[in-house]
Amino acid sequence: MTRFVLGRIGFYTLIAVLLAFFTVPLLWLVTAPFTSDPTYEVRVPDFTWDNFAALLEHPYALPSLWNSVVLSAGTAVLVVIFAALAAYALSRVRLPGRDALLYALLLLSSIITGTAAMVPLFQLAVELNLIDSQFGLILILTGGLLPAAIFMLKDFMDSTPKSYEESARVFGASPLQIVRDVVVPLVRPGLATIAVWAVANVWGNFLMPYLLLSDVEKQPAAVITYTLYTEGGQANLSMLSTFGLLYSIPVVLMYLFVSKKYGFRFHGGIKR
Amino acid sequence: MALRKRSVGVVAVIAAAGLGLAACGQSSSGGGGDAIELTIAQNAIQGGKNEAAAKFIADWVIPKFQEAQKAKGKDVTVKFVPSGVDDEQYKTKLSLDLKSGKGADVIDIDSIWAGEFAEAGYIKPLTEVAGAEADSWDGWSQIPEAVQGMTEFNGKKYALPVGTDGRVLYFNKTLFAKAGLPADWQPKSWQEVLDAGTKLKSSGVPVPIQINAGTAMGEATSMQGVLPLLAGAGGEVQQDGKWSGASQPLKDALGLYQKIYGGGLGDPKLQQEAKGRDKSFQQFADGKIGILMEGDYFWRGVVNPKTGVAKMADRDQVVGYAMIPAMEPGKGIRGQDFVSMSGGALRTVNPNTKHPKEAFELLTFMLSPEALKEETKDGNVRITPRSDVNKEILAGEPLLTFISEKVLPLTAYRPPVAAYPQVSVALQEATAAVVGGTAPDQVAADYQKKLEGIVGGAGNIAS
Amino acid sequence: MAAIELRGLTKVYPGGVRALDALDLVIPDGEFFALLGPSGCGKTTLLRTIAGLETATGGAVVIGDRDVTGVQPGARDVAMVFQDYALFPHMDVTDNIAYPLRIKKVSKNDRRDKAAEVGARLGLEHLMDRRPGQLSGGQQQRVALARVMATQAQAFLFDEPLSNLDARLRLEARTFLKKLQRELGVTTVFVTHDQAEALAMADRMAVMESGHIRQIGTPAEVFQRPANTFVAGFIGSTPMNLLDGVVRGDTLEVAGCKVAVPAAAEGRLSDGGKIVYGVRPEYMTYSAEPADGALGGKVSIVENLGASHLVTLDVNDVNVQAVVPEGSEPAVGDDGYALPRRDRALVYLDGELV
Amino acid sequence: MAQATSPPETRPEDEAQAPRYSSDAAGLGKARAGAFAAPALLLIAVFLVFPALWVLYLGLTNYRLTGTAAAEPQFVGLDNLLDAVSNPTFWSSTWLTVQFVLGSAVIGQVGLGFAIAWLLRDRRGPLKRVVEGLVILAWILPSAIVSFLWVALLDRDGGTLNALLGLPGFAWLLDHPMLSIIVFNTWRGTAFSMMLYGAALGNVPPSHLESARLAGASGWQQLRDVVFPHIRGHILTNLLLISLWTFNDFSPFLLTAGGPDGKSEVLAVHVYKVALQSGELGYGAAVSTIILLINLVVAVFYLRLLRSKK
Repeated sequence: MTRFVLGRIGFYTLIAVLLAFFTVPLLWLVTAPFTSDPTYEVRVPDFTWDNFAALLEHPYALPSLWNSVVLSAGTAVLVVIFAALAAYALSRVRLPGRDALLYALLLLSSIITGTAAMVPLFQLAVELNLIDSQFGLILILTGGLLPAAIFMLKDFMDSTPKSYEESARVFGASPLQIVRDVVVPLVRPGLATIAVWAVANVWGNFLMPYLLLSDVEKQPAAVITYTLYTEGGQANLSMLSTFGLLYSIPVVLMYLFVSKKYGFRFHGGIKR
Repeated sequence: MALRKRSVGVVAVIAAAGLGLAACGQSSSGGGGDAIELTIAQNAIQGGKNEAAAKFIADWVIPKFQEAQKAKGKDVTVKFVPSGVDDEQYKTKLSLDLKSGKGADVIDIDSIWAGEFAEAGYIKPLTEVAGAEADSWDGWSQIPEAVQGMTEFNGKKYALPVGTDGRVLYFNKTLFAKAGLPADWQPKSWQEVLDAGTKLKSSGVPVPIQINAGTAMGEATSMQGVLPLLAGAGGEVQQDGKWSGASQPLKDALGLYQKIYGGGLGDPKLQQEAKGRDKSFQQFADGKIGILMEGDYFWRGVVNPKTGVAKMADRDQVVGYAMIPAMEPGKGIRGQDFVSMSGGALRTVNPNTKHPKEAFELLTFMLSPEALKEETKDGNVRITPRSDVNKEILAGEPLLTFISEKVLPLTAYRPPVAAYPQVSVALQEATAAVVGGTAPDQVAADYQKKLEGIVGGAGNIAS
Repeated sequence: MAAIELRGLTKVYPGGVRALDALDLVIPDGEFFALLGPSGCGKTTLLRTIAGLETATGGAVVIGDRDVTGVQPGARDVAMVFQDYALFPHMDVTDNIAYPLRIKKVSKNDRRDKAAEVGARLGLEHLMDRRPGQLSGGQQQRVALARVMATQAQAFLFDEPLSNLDARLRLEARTFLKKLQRELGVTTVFVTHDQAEALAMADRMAVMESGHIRQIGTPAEVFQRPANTFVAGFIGSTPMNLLDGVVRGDTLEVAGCKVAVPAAAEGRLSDGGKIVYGVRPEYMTYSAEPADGALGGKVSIVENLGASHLVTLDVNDVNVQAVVPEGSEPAVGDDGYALPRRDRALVYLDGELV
Repeated sequence: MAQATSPPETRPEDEAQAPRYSSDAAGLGKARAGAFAAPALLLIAVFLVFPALWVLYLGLTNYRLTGTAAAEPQFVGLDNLLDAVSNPTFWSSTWLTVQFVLGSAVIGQVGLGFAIAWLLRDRRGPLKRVVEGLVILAWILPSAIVSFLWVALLDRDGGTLNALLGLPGFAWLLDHPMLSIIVFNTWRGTAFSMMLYGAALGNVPPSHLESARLAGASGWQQLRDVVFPHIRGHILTNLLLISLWTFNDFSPFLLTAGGPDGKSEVLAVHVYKVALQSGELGYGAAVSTIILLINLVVAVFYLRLLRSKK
């Protein structure tokens, strides 16, 4: 009995520490936007809406959020569809050198997300006439994210029992039907995870959108965030914190939606 | 989705090739009657960085220029391409654009980039791009020699100057009064600065002197720190094509750092913080810093009672300023008693433009007295490159007048070459080492070693 | 409904594992046929090859009058219940049952009607909205059955359909499944490793070992006259006594005792030949008194089987088992004699039944 | 006998993985599998492999963003690599990166992520949602914003942490820069591991855990004997990806700018400084190549480690 009580106490202490660890850094984000002249100090706000009013007048802030949505949703959709098909094929059909290929692509993908790749990517975009095109940027971002997405999804695919597909196959379902009716629903939590992961990656990406999109009306919020500085490079904290809050809300909503609708887990229940 | 709207693209590459041949620019590309579209790029954006500049272009330059061109029978539309990022990122983007034969027709660059851009072929001498008009522009006569020098590389003008600035020592008169120092303080040597610091310290000022050091502040350490001190000790980073290594002036400059930060007159930690410069502003505004070396931007943009990031309602009463003294009178560069450093922005015509003449016209239009006056009204006063305009607009601005009249004549500029950014980082590292406690001689020797690696061997370094 | 015929069916996996070795088998229309064997014997491979999930390396699969060897699984008109049932966890019971019809593009209403009809027949009416995760093992099994029934396929293939049920449920399901198959009359092949299951349910069965069929027959035939020592050892809830022996004229010498030559082997043995003498413990008559032709020894173990006992005798260091009805069981250490029933005793020469 | 001849794609070469089951459960066949993978592979080839190889090539030149070397870059072979390995800054960066990856990825994110997933494995309801939601929030917030949050947290004067701990003036970012960015990155990235392990733990059959518990296994023994064997593959994937990402993570720059005096200049920050701030793209690409090689070694190490126990 004491062991049980101690266990409970230990559990809730741990949870409390975790909650504190993950909450305290966020305090600034929820107080600064409502403070008149925010500094780095977390203070009880004076609950002003002036910062939001100022942001509403910003010519690019709100449109840039929409651009962020377009870029990240577009990338997430492409990543999920292409990665799911590829991961399924690679999971089910053994091609020679498959694993080595995946590892090699994964390693290369780390190079492409680094700073050093900006020149090749820029010039590639120029050659393919994809400069200043959101679609082009989506393709480039998708290419960088696909290997890791395939890698993760293949894991999900590998761990789904094959009898589901065989069953559907005996009933006469075509491979595409099997993917649609059986595989996709089974790995839906995996797909949701990948989608959120892709969105989070694109949502915060600054360098590539900045370099590849010249037209400010196409630039995402990450780029606009960087503009909220003064001539001398000083952060405009009232704008930054306020925009930061608005900038964060869509991803939080997306997470809540996805986790409610699909959950981030496998379906349990069937014992194997 | 959206494809490119501008036509400045692949076509421009071909146009650029044609331009290279038409050396003196007599080609009549973009003849009258056709619709001409010009784009102009700056690291400025409405609602963000350099907002005033962005607004000025959108609200005044574009309509007025289009109007003026229409009066000449030309159908010109101008589009502004805003940015609002770190200078390095802006530079990267410009470089990539220019390398690929793209980019806006009129672009703003930092004067320090002129050399490396020219070496890379990203920009070309104005006469090559825009023709002989570039030399015969009547504005040149109003621009001081030194300011014109910013636009030159290997003896050729690559751009028009957009503006310039200067560095001074700011001080808090309230703190000075408490420490028994005069309100019209003007030190004549480094020792006087140190003495003032000591007095401030004994009167309880937490940070008597703030002279930027370390890598965290980046170029601010060079411009508002080691370079003015170097100049005050009679040295320059590069002279006559040779880089200065572990020279005596460098050792002297580093020695001053040692005296300030080793002697408890400065806050060594602040120099290391990623946002240390922001903090130094805040602390000055809060009355915690006695003496601060900064540019005129500090006055205009930081402690500005209306629009500053660290507003001081009583700026005009409390903040004093003085010229930066040489180590000792007459020991500064060119034998000066006082020194400063200046930078500035340039505006040039993209060699890839289809309409170089119109682009150059836009350039000169924006530097016309009317435009400059318009741009600098309503509290946006800055030092323009034109003496005629400065006389008029700086009248009500004591600090800017001070800089324009007293500081600019004795200021110095950074060498506009590709290796400079790395040399600058090496200098910043040197100051960091001194602040961290290493002896200046040792640091200077290390700097020389690093310098050799950057500039390609000891042969490029003056002993 | 259709018969299933396998002709020289061979399956070789890469790496040379010969899972099926030239199998010939005919399963008549409407028969309930069991594939029995230890794990790894190839029975599941055989079932999956019939289904088309495995591609035959050689030979042919004929269902009805159609050679389906190269036909896709979905086009073979067979339905399969998997060992784990393979119920789609994201669909409710109705959708699971109706899934095969959805593939056949049956309209939504017809699908639901059919699912409801089949579900009702299997007592699933009140579970139609549930997901598989919310069902018990027995319920899941019935949903899986309902799903194959909804297909109205020519043949049903069951892969260990009862192995995921607990022991009690398994017996009920056995009876239920057999009854259902009778009613539907669909040719059904089912795989099991449990010989009791095969004996209880199948009309006919095949016993397999390492890719070969070792015996085909009715459960009675297989139980009473196993064609070889492998089958003899595999079939039966208590293992058959398989005793080394030597032919001595018209008698056999087994475990140091003389026993009579079984009726079926009479006149077919040569003197002095080594044989294996087989007799099920159930076909032994036990007595405490010596008897002619009986195997005598000391009782070493007595096991309770419920209505009877399994007595193990130590006959000259050879274990011989006999089933003794309740009430007459001996005590350990007693002398005992087990007399084989001559009409049920078997002789194996080189492993094959004589 | 209408269909005596078989369509060609129905006889794929034997693709069986295990001798017992063919892994191609849906009857995809190689041709169709190729078609499924083609769009992804095409995008990867054009937008990843090609530019990545280009980066590797740049690493062999003296290419710069500006200056004469931008106009006419020259092939310098392995000079950049040799420069890097003879540069003490590079080695200190490498060492810092190793600390960063071990501390924030392997111990921090993987450890904390697993711990949270394990603590919450049987929980439902608001507590779980709140904890998971907060952890994931830290992950999906854009780094440009997050850096401000952490500066506000760790600031020397007005920082929340110092206010909470009663340590005014304690300079976390200056005196403990590596600890700061390690904790920061743990905070930032734990969500991914937590989600992955949450999903993986859902796959551990409860019966196995129950039998271990019945056998009297302690919590740790349950983990070691039942859970880890089941989720070994997930651990491998997770370690691999997390390490790879952390190696290339540039966000510490936003917190410390690599300082003070390079004491938190991990390799990704080093590359950023070299490539973007100094414009030395050739050298930056060469360092990227070295990072790639280190990652390769790390990946092989993980594979060995987790395969050998199978």
